[in-house]
Amino acid sequence: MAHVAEWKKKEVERLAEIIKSHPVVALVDVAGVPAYPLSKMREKLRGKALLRVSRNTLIELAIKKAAKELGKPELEKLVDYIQGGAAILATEMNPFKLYKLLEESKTPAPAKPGVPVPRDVVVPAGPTPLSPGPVVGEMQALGIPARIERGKVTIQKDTVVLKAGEIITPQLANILNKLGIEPLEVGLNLLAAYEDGIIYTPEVLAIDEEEYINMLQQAYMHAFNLSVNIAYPTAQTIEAIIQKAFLNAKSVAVEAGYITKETAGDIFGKAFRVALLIAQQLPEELLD
Amino acid sequence: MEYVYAALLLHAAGKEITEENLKAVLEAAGVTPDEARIKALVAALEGVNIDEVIEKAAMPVAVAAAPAA
Amino acid sequence: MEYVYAALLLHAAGKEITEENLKAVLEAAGVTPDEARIKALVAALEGVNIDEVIEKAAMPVAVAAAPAA
Amino acid sequence: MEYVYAALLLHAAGKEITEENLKAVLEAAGVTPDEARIKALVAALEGVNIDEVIEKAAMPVAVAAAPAA
Amino acid sequence: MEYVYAALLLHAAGKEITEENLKAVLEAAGVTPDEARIKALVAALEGVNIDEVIEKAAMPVAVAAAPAA
Amino acid sequence: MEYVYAALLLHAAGKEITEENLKAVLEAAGVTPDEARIKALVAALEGVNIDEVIEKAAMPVAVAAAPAA
Amino acid sequence: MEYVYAALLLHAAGKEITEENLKAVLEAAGVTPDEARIKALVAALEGVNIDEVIEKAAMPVAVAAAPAA
Repeated sequence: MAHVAEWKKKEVERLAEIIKSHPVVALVDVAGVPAYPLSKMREKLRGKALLRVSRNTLIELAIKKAAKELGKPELEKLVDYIQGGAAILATEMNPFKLYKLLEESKTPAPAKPGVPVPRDVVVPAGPTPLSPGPVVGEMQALGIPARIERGKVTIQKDTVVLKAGEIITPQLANILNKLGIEPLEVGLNLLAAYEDGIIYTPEVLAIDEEEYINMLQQAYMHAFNLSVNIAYPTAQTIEAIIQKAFLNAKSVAVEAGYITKETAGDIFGKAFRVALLIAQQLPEELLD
Repeated sequence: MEYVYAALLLHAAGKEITEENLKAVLEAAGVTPDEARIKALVAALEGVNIDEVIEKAAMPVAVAAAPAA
Repeated sequence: MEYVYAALLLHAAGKEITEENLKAVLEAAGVTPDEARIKALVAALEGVNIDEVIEKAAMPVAVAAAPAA
Repeated sequence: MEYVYAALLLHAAGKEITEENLKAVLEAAGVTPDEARIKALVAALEGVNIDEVIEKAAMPVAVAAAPAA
Repeated sequence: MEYVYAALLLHAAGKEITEENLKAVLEAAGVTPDEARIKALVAALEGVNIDEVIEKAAMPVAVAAAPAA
Repeated sequence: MEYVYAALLLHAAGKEITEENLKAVLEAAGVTPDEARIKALVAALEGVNIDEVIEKAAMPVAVAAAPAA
Repeated sequence: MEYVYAALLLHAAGKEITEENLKAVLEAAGVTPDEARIKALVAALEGVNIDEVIEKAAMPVAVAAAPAA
């Protein structure tokens, strides 16, 4: 590294030190994040993660250096994920939590031509602040059902103008900006994270919380069903167990037509309903 | 409703629902049977599947709030 | 269910539900009455208001067209 | 309901529901068994498939409209 | 379910649900009682108002569906 | 419910549900295991097909429509 | 499901659902814990009110009107 400038050496040194002193090291892409949102991000991360923006080449060198010095060859694979304007995000946070935090910290941003949208973009039905003009024709040309109503441009129904991943055209960017719809997101895009010999990619890190909730509920149901069905009482299930035993007894007694205080209503009720249903099928002159 | 109950009693007892049988049961219950109604009932019940009706009337006994799997 | 229909028949006919009355009705229906069941039935019906019970059973349950959200 | 519980206990224990067995269980529970009720219960349960009835009772009846999520 | 039926039998008979009473009833039903299960049941029933719980089960929840959001 | 969760965990892990295994799992979760409850659970699970039982709705969820009068 | 059962066990035991605790419980159940799955579970459950979630599961899905019988 003789030909490398002194400040670069120092920077690599510093980056490697950061990497070595944190269990979780992530690469994020800060390209296209303006200075203001970036400083807001830093604020959000303060105390939780250390963000260091640097040159991609220096980050690569620092990762390799840290991997060698730590004796962790898997860490070096992180360099494969360097792209855009990379930065190092070092933390103690579990990579899944880190990813969640980054996603939650993203803020909406105005449309820019040539950029793909992260999710479906909907132009909602209803009045817009726009006054009548050529904009109506421009919207209609893009398939947005616009009309003049009470002196304002009004959208007739919710319209999906872009699907997730589709690229914003200049015409659409113009309309979306006029409507004040912000289809983009500004924030730190996680490229990959390393912890304990494992590289986590965003596909792995994007967990579906809904699914976990469903699993929790299912697991609880299993426990509930097991407890009640085998009559193993717990504080949560003793009532259900008693009720089940009672209902079983009642059902059997009702089926057998064995009248007790508890079953008289059901048995007579059933007999009466049968009589009623039969009566309904009889000619009227037969009824009282 | 006496006539219907009488018919259902016969049915539950495994007896045919005929005019005589109905008459006998009703009289035993102290009801003076009306010939015309008995005839009409027997005629009307022809073609009614009583077992099916009973099935329909049988309702689950009670409800407990409980989770299914 | 014979016993229950017999009891309801008596009730509808305005007769008391006694052991003798039940026996008479059941016999008329061709059933050989089981003393024990008759006794048990009469005993169980003590204090039961049949009209009330029937009324409840007949109530057209406000059927739960469950509102879709 | 004591008599019914006693019957289900016998059934769950894999024992036959006979007059003697019922009597034994009820007495162990401190109940002086009533002959008529015991006889009536045994007679009433004849022809009832208890396992089936219980199974049916436990089945979550496909409920009326389930609310859309 | 034997243990639970035994407990409900005792309750219906107006007896306390104690380990001894459960044991006696289960034995009368020909079941060799498992100490641990008896203890667990008695412990679980502490503080439970059985009448209330049963009433809840018996009472048809006359509720119209609560729509899930 | 800890004991039931511990049993389900063992089952899902393909391990036998024995007293020792339950104890180990409960202790790892910071629970001081209660001998009686462990024994009761193991006894209650004997001969039970857990996969089947956990999917079986414990109770009738609800009852649909009743016939209008 | 092992991981979820383990989490519920910890919750029921009043312990926090952390990576270490999950690992300890899973290992006690003879499961070699998968780091990534544990991390994902802990992250997913962060901020989730488990009691609430469970309560919702326990609520009858759609209680339709029940017939008064």
